[in-house]
Amino acid sequence: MNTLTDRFRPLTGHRLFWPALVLVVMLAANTVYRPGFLSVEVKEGHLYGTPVDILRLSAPLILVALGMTLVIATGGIDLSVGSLCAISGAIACLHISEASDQNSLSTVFTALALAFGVALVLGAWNGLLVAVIGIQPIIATLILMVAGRGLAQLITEGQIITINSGPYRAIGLGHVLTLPLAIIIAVAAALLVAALTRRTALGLIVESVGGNAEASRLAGIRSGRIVFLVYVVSAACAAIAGFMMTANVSSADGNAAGLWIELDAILAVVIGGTSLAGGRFSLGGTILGALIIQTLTTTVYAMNIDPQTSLLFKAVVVIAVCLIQSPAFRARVSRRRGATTPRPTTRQPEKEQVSA
Amino acid sequence: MSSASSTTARAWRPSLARRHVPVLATLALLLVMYAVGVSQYRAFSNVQVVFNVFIDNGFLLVVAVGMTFVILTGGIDLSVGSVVAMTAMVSASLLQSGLPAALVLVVALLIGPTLGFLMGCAIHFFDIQPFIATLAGMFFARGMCTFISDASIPITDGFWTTMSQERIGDPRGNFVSISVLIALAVVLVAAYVLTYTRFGRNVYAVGGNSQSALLMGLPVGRTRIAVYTVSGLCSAIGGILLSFYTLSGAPLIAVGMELDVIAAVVIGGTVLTGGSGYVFGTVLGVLVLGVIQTLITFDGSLNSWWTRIVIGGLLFAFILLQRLIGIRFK
Amino acid sequence: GNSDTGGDSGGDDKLVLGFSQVGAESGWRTANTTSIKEAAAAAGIELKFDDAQQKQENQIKAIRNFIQQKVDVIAFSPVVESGWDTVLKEAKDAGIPVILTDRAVDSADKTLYKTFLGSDFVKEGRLAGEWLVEQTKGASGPVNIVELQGTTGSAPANDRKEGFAKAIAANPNLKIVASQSGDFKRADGKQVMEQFLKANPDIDVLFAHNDDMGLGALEAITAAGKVPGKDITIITIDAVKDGMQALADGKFNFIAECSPLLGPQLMELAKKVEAGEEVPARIETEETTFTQEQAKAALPSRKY
Amino acid sequence: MTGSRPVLTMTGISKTFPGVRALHDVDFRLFAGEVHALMGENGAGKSTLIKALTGVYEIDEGTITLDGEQVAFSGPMQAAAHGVSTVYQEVNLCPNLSVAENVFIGREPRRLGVIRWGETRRRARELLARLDLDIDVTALLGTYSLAVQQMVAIARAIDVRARVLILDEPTSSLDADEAAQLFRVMRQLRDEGLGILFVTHFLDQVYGIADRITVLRNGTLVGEYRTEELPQFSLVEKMIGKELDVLERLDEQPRRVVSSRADATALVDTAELGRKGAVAPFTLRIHAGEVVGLAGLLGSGRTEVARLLFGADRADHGQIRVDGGKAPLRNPVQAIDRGIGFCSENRRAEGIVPDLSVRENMMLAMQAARGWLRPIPRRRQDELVDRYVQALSIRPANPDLPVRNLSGGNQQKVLLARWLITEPRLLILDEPTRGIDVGAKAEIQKLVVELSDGGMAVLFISAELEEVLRLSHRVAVMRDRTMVAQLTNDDTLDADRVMRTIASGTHRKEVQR
Ligand SMILES: Nc1ncnc2c1ncn2[C@@H]1O[C@H](COP(=O)(O)OP(=O)(O)OP(=O)(O)O)[C@@H](O)[C@H]1O
Ligand SMILES: Nc1ncnc2c1ncn2[C@@H]1O[C@H](COP(=O)(O)OP(=O)(O)OP(=O)(O)O)[C@@H](O)[C@H]1O
Ligand SMILES: [Mg+2]
Ligand SMILES: [Mg+2]
Repeated sequence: MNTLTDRFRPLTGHRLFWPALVLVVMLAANTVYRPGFLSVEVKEGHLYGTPVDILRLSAPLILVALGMTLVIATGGIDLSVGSLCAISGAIACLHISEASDQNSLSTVFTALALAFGVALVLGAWNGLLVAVIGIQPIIATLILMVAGRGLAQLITEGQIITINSGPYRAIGLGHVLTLPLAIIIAVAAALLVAALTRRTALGLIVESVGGNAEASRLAGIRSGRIVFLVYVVSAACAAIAGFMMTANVSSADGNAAGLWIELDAILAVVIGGTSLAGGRFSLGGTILGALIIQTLTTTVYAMNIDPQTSLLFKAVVVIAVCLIQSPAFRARVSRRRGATTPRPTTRQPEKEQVSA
Repeated sequence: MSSASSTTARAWRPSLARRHVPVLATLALLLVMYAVGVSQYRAFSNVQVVFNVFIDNGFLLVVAVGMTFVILTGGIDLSVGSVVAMTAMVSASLLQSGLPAALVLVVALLIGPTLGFLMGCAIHFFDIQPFIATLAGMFFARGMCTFISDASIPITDGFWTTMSQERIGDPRGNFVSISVLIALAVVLVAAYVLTYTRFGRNVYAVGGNSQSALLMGLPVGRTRIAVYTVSGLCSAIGGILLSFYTLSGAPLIAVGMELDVIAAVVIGGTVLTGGSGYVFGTVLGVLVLGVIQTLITFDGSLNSWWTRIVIGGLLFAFILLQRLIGIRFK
Repeated sequence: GNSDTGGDSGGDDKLVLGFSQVGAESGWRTANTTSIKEAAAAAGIELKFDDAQQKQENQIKAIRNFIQQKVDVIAFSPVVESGWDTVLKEAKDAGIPVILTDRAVDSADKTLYKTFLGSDFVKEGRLAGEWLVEQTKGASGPVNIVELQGTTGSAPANDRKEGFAKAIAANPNLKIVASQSGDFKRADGKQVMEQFLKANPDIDVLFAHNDDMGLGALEAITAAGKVPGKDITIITIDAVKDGMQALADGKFNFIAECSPLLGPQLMELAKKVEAGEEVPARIETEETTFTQEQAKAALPSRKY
Repeated sequence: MTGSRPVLTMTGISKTFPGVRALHDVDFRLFAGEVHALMGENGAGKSTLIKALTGVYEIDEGTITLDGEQVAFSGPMQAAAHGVSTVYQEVNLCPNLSVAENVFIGREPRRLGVIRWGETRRRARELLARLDLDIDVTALLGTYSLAVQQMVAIARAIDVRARVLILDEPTSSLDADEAAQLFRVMRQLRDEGLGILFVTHFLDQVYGIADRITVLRNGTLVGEYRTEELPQFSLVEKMIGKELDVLERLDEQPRRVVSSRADATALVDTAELGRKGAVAPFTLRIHAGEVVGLAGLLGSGRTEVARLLFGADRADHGQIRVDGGKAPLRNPVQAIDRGIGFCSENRRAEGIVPDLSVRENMMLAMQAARGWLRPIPRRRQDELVDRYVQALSIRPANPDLPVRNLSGGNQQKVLLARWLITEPRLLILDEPTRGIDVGAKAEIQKLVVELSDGGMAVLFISAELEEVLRLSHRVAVMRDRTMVAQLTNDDTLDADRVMRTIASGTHRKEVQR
């Protein structure tokens, strides 16, 4: 192979190198288009600027994608996360809207606990269908994806519930130490999931179940429980994401909240280098993937790309991101550029002695 | 060794039945569901109701057949809904600009397979996961739709109108549309291809274990690319049928159709990991979705959210029963 | 056979109306549904309601099933304009009259449906634009407008955009500096507005194709440290409750109404059509516009 | 055959995987009408050489000529088209297709492009009959045992009109009769002028059939020899690159210790344990420190017995006692809790987790037993992993490689290590020495002896009767999914007697009661 690529192997060989590069390129392109793109200023005691927007807006996606990563690592998929976002947001907003004092902290906490609890139950439902009854994950979660939207609308009665609650709003828009609270929550969740999987043996067990379920069973892993657990975790992540989304606009829209976020989340996971076939997963990759997707969305708005072409643009970027990450593609490109003789037929003059 | 012959007879029956259990379970449950409809709702027993299920789901059926090929290899094709829409849009806009119907048909039928072919190549040569490659395809095709026009384009062409409004029926007034016949033809061809051609068998082999298939000297790459092309072709045919059905091209039509299609294929007993399933099962899967929808319309008392909840509930009941029956027979 | 099943179904001589709704994609739509359901109950009409979940295919299926059930009148709000001829022909052959609500279809054959009942989206856009022209009559410098469009390609988005653009052409100072789709949703409206604000330092006017996007944009404007209704004039369409509240609070400046309450009108029409009476080919819902003062007055009596 | 030009020559073949040099400047030639054995330890590069030949791997350097013509196959399909027919190590067939299809897929008899199913089945039956296998060819391949699958793979390979036939460890899951049948067919093919490349770890098979031997060691060529000129002893020395003392010591001391613990409480005690369609109810006691061998023909139900004892399948008859107490083993977790370990014969489907590293694969069972909340400290992991990498000489000795990159034999060792780490009281080994080279096989046998001396009970399943006899205190004999006898391994017991027990069904009942 060629020496240049060899020299950079340690860097380019890192699994997160290519997604990170893509992100950097996208940000650079934006900056070229609008020099102020990356500028961040302090406004009214907190950071203000497009990069902050990207981080804040990607927080819900990061959360959903974190849960999705675990689900995908077990070889499953969770289509119901969008509906779960809508349900949890709707329950929380409904509870707050009915309270006499929307700004009271206890009201908000009850609302969150209530919604979170319901989300856990629904996650357990998904887990039950997949792990106990043995329904294929895509179908098992499709049920809740369809019915869950209905539930969310049932809760809001098809209306948009608008609330006026300072504490709740803070989940989406609040700031702590100049940083948006949403980012802090997402980072905390990421650290928690990372600790849960990498500081314990959970990660290994999840990867093992996803890599070879039968072998794991015979090694004494209760794969059923693990599979069940990841759907609950995914639902929990989706619930928090739902709070953020609804808090961001201070209203719950059963129909629109979290619509198609499952596709974005899956996309983020895969861009981050986790295979849909299950097995090895990378949380860092997932976060990068989510950032790439949000940057993409923001780019469309920031460059004022015609809505008619924005999907075409998205298609091009997605395929480019994946191609650049594909070792097969890079091998092909570098081969074309490099040696013209694909198979050198000359023998090495000196044989190396190999110790037995 | 000779002692093994005693196992010969034993292996035969159960394995044959077991292979067909999912499909048979689906069939039985479908009939039960239909019976419930007949007993609950006035006019449900009309033959035309059954015909309508076919008329209304002909395009879905064709697309699901294509998806069956893809899922049998263990892949997935998310682009189908958008390709259907794109085909309809392209047809509508070409017809609007005055091209002859025959030419439009050819062009429209070429686009889908071409996109499918490209996605297949990306998947095979560059190891891009099917989910992602076809998701990009989905974005692309949907983007093309709105690019062509952001409003729906009516079709007034004589050929299209005939195909749309021609009724083939019995003297008592029951009828099906030409699209239904086309869809059934596609089903038969697909079933035939899967059972009686090398390509069809390779599809199963690749789905069973693509690594093994490669070592067995099967054209894995070609097969893989071909199934996405087939799926693209089916989506294109589905798109044409949809344009017959609605006599227009609309940029946002068939949004989310890929999920319906995947659901139909899986309900029909095809396993998502690939290697096992039948086109006939897919037909049943499509009918299940069609009957669920018909039941809900006939009921006519559900509001929007209850509609969704009930669809989800029926889907659940159906899959649960199917699963339980499957377990019992194993 | 089907010929003998349906005919005697009218044992009770209640009028049966099959109604296919677009979906429940917004508060507006839900109010529309509620209005229709309540009006049907009040008028003693048996309603067969079907929700198409924003899919044209589903609506066509529903209409087919209505025909099978031999309802007396079919009404529907088409998801898109084109593509209804085949199924409408089947309805016509079965002798069932059809009423369109809220959105129109583009069939060349006008005999396929009896009448259209709904709003004029172009007019709504125009009213919004005319108000703005009126307000900015004295302005000497350029007035920068950003526009939050509805769902790309949908009839309301296209028509409102068109009506507004035509109206503001009257004043060359008025200029649309950016226009993006916010998909009729709050979250999207907010996200798009955030970028508008960063890309265009001096925005004078926001025109949003519905209240929800306007409400989302409000948040973005506040977060950017500007005062909505003062620094940026906000014009929207619909007049749902939350929008009216914002208007009354002085955060919005003007709303052109688009009323969802066409249930009673629809029931009346259905009865007339069933009785074979002549009805006008197009009936518009009664609508108005609101300024901040009018909103304060109207708010207590708003139904949705 | 010597005078003729080789049908296949490979010169200067090198192949490097990330971190491993699998082949370095290897030459190989194959003549028409010979059986050529390719020998070497696990990981020596045999499979890699074969895959390099058929184009599965792209080689870094070297040339391949077939019939004097330089070739570079793009993959097995092209290789097969050029008359190179291959059975790869580990069964590489499609379990979801019927047996007949697996034999013929890709070259089904057709008329006008339409597959003739009747003809396909008929010819598949014929072909399998040639290998003395009479099974239902319409049943799914996956419903048959590994051995049958292996035979099907061979049937598939010998049908082709090939010039070169490559068999990578085809006999590893076959019993003696099966192997003999295969050799008959191989000889016949050789006499028809085929060049056959044959990989195996069974030395007597090599001497039984091979005309010529090429030895690889650590990815390099040691040399090419005529079989009759290379004594078995020096072959082994060439393979492992050192004197073979371990092997001999074992051979000299056949363990035939009479178990005298029949009165003590058995560690595991089954009473009429059985499962419909799998194994007829059987009664078996295993004591601590005892090695019980399971003998029987292929498909006789040995694996099923093992799975029942481990709770991998649920028994529907009888009961099981551990330490004298009733212990329903409904799943592997319960078995592991009671100190039972099970090393499956099907390492690819039921053993390794290919994406995970050697270390992770080794730690899996122990970690599962501890629960996910108590991760094993890295230090302890290193300690254990290092110990077993050494003890089992796992190569490459890098525990962070994905296990999928290891050679077949080394994967097997990793699995063995997985269970040894958990220090079970009863270890069930289903074909633990399959596909393992002589040196390692001896190590494993030695290990079994040591373990049982240390008080561990072992249930030892192997297709090699000699091995079973050498290690076991007692031998349970299976036939037709029934345990027909339990023989104490005293001086009177030899392979012949076991075979006779298998063959005669007469005193089955007496023995059992
Ligand atoms: N795909 C791969 N990626 C990385 N390393 C590999 C790969 N395949 C094989 N190797 C390495 O190449 C070396 C040779 O392996 P190979 O499979 O050829 O051994 P073998 O002689 O067939 O052994 P066995 O008798 O155990 O089957 C081993 O060290 C193995 O770890
Ligand atoms: N010769 C044969 N003919 C038909 N079926 C066979 C034959 N050999 C094995 N089988 C199938 O193999 C399965 C049982 O194999 P099992 O794994 O129990 O055997 P085993 O004694 O462990 O043999 P081994 O491990 O050596 O393959 C049965 O399902 C049986 O149908
Ligand atoms: Mg090997
Ligand atoms: Mg076995």
